[in-house]
Amino acid sequence: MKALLLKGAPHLNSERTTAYIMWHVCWALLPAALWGIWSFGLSALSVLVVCVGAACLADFGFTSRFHRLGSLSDGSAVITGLLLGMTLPPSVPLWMAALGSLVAIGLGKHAFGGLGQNLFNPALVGRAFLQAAFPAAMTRWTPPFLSDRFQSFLAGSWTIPFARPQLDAISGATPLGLLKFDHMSSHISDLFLGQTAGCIGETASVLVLTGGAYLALRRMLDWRIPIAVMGSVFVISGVANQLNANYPDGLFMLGSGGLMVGAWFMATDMVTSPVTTGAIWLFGVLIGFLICAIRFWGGLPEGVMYAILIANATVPLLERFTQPKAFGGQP
Amino acid sequence: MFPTFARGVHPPQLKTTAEMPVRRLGFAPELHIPLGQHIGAPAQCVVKVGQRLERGSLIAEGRSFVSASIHAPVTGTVRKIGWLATPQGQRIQGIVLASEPGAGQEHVPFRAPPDLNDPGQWVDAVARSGLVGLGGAAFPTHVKLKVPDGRNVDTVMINGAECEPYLTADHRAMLEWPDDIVSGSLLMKKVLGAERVVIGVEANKMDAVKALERASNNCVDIRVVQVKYPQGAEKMLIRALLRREVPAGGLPMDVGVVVANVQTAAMIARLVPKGLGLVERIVTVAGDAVEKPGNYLVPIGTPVGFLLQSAGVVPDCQRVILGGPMMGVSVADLQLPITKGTSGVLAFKTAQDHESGPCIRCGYCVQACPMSLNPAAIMRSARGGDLDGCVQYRLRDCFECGSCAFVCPSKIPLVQYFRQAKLDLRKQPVAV
Amino acid sequence: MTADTFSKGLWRENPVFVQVLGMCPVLAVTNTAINSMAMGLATLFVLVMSSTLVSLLRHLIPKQVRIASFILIIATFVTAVDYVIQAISVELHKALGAFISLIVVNCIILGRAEAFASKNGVLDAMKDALGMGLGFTFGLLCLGGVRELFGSGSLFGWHVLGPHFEPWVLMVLPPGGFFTLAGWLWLIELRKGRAT
Amino acid sequence: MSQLFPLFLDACLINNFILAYFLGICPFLGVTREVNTSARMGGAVIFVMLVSSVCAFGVNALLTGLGVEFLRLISFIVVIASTVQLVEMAIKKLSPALFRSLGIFLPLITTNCAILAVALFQTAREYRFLQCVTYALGAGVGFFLVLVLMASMRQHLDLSDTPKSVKGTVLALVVAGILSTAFMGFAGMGGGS
Repeated sequence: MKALLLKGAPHLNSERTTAYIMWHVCWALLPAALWGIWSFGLSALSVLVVCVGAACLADFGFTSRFHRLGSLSDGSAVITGLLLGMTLPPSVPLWMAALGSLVAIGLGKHAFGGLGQNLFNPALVGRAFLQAAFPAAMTRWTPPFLSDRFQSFLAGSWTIPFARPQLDAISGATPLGLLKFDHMSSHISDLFLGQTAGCIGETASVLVLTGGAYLALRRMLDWRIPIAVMGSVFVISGVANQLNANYPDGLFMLGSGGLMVGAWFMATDMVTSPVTTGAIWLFGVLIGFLICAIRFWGGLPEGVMYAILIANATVPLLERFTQPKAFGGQP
Repeated sequence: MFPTFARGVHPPQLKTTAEMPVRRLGFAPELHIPLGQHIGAPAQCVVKVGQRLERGSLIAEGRSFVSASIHAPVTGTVRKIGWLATPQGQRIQGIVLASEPGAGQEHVPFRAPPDLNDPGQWVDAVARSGLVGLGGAAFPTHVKLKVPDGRNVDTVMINGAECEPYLTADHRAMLEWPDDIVSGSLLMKKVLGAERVVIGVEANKMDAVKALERASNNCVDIRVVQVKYPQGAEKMLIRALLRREVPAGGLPMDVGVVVANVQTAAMIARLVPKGLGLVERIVTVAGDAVEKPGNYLVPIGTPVGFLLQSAGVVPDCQRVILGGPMMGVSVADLQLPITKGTSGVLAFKTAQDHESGPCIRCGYCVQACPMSLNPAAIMRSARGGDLDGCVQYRLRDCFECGSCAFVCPSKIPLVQYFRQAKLDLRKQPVAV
Repeated sequence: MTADTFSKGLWRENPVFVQVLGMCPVLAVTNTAINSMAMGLATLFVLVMSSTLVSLLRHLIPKQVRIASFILIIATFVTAVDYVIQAISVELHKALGAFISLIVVNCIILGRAEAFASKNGVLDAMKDALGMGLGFTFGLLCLGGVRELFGSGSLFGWHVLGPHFEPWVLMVLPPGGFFTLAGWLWLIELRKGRAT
Repeated sequence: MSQLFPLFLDACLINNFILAYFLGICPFLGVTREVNTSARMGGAVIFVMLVSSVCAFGVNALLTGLGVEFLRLISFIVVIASTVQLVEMAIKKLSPALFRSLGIFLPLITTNCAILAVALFQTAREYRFLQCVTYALGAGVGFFLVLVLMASMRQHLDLSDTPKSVKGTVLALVVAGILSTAFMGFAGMGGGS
């Protein structure tokens, strides 16, 4: 008999690995991403490719530079890149997309020590950086289903790195922007079925919801977070709408902007969301409240990104006060 | 839906030996009998080197309250009294017994049968029989049978959950000794003055439930619980069946319950009234490196290597585990003996070993922990050397069931972190 | 000793990069190189003057009220600087805003007064203050330069990166201050890591 | 009332003293190692801000009346230092328990630029009395909020396996930068700025 190997208990492990979860999140994001490519064309495709590519390159670089655990094969860098790309406007210059990925991975993930250590959702850190650095380029929207979307790129896409992007001939506005600045509402069905302008991956709320629901059923994201976010948004906006018809109703709020992507894929990011029951609900409700507050009373049309980032910051605090109740009570 | 506790995990059951009746093997040429096989003080040796012993005669006596006596598992001669190895890597006093060629299975009483109507004498007889919890914890049984003044025990709970994968020893005991289990539990009920006996069996052993029901004559309450790990942990079984929670750091007696394993209950009925000592137990031998897996009635002290050879072990076996796969210890030394607490011996060809990655805070462990702890937070504190943090997150409530490490997608050896932190805590001077 | 008294503030004990003191102005007004320069020089002036005066009066000030007296001395010079800057350029005064007044509570100045000037001779105190002040100005310029370069594509108002450069607005906003300082400190840590 | 709430929001969230004005960065980097300590420190700051804001309002009115505005800075410093002293003595006398939890922070607060800044800003913007109090309260609450958030995050990060070159001040600044970016989402809230 060969020498026997020793290992601590338990000697059985569940089949599910980190990489398995991460890749499933990627697959679940694909339908919405593909819809984005379908509706916005070549530019959207290239933004997604550049984001994922740059995120992987950056992750590889930082991982080897700092001798960190984790690797490209765990899929976390792909998720970051994909999520970032899906939350960018289709006409964003590709160099900005690459820079966003670099910031997301570098500042959002590896500054904290790599996979599992970061406090803020890396993709949102990258996006917040871009939004604050290049507000003009980040709020230039393209209408969906342009006839030549698969023949030519949008004007902004191939801007020389660090140069000011050219303007596109045709520009659109997001449903939230229309509501905020022009007081125009949009059809609920258009919102859910991806018929509006917006970020690449956020327009088709139904597809996002499908992917998220699949993950929730397979327990690869915590269903309580999206339910808490959507529930609180629905209730708050419902009440506000009843009191003052200028405020949008619950369905509009749920279908518009990045709410679905945020609620199902950003807020539920395992690393940056709480693990204790009480904190999970508080976290979700806080995000919902902040989204409503920023959309209703802030100067910006959209607030999902800020809401989630701020809620990320509260996670350690929330968890401190919501440790699970002891079995059998305290001695 | 059958009752259960909150959280927990569902490892694969892998109960391949459930259909295999209990068999005996031959005696090993040499048996290694540690004097401390139970929780509490080691027993005191009462034999000398060279002395001839009959199977069943007393070889070591438990003299303090929390201790248990030990009896010769085979007819033979004492070859050595000295240090033996333990799976934990420590050394402990023990007796090496050379078995007599052609020794028989007959089992001699070491004392006169006790008077079953005298509770004091009866409990004493349990202690002298060397009975300990056969589920794995090996807590001396008689200690549980002495209710301190002012305490009231209303329920005797017999634990037939056997939630560990692979293990079927308790299952076979329920199928083959149902009458003993019932009468043993009724004896316990009588001495404790309890109101009822509840036997909890996991739903994957319905044949055992039927067997027990046939034997019970409606004197005991047989209940089915959900198949879930760690349903066999006594706190979890009490929660499932009685909806009572044993307080942190407390014992089942604190909520009026005494829990015993099915094999323990059976052994009470088989041994104590006849004045016999505990010399053997059912051990499940299984795993993909075993050619003849099964359930064996193994004399205490039989070396693991002998047991595996008798059951046919393949040459490329890479890992041997004493106990179940969730809480058992892997061993490298096959001279280690089967003790009263060994419920299984598992041998595997592959040493399935995952590289552990960083914690991604998925929270699976929080949703798995039956004690409703936050294993990820304890692990962070333990790894960062923050022992105060460990205590705040109630590390001491952890009973190392391994549910957290089982579900961890990053394959972090959480239980090892907890063990180490508990050791460090013990080394720390007690705060005044 | 004398050379060291002067030069230690420039690099080895640089108030910005090594001691990480007086951070409010470091982050708040360094959105352009000009502002950084002005703030640095103003601080330098107050630092040198107050250190000199503190050192001169060090035997006269009773120990119990020394902190209060130091603050009074500093506040006097700060008020003077405030009016001087207002006289030179209203625009600059507007850009720096209340942060000129806030030099009073800059930990560096009180720190040098307490830790050095009150225990040393006038010449040494001046050298120390000059070193620290120049080190501080250098630190501010490092931040302000980077922030203005990226945030506006210019340095001291000159468009060095050409007309097509897309400015990174973030860099002249508050987060840019945090990130730039973090970046500089990180570079210094990395250098240290290589040295040791 | 309708003007006071936006003012509160402005001081508390939109132009948070730490994240937008970088005021009180020293305690922000120094004290934020432990949640309980920073909560106490934040509480003390709220209290002192309110008291010194009221005092500064009075002093400013007096100085303007006398026509000696150039003494403003010096008087503010003196007022704040002495207020802190008085508050310290008063708390010591009235509530020893409160003193034990706040006491050590009070002297520290004297050199906290956020306190002086409240006095300077309210004077520069010519706030009326109620506005002053609201502004001071908002600034204090915002300070408290960010201090506690930061402390909880840093306590969490202390146990993380962060690269050595980043651990400590650098990481704290990165976190502050991200938080500051996130707080930009509040811009324009309440109809202000």
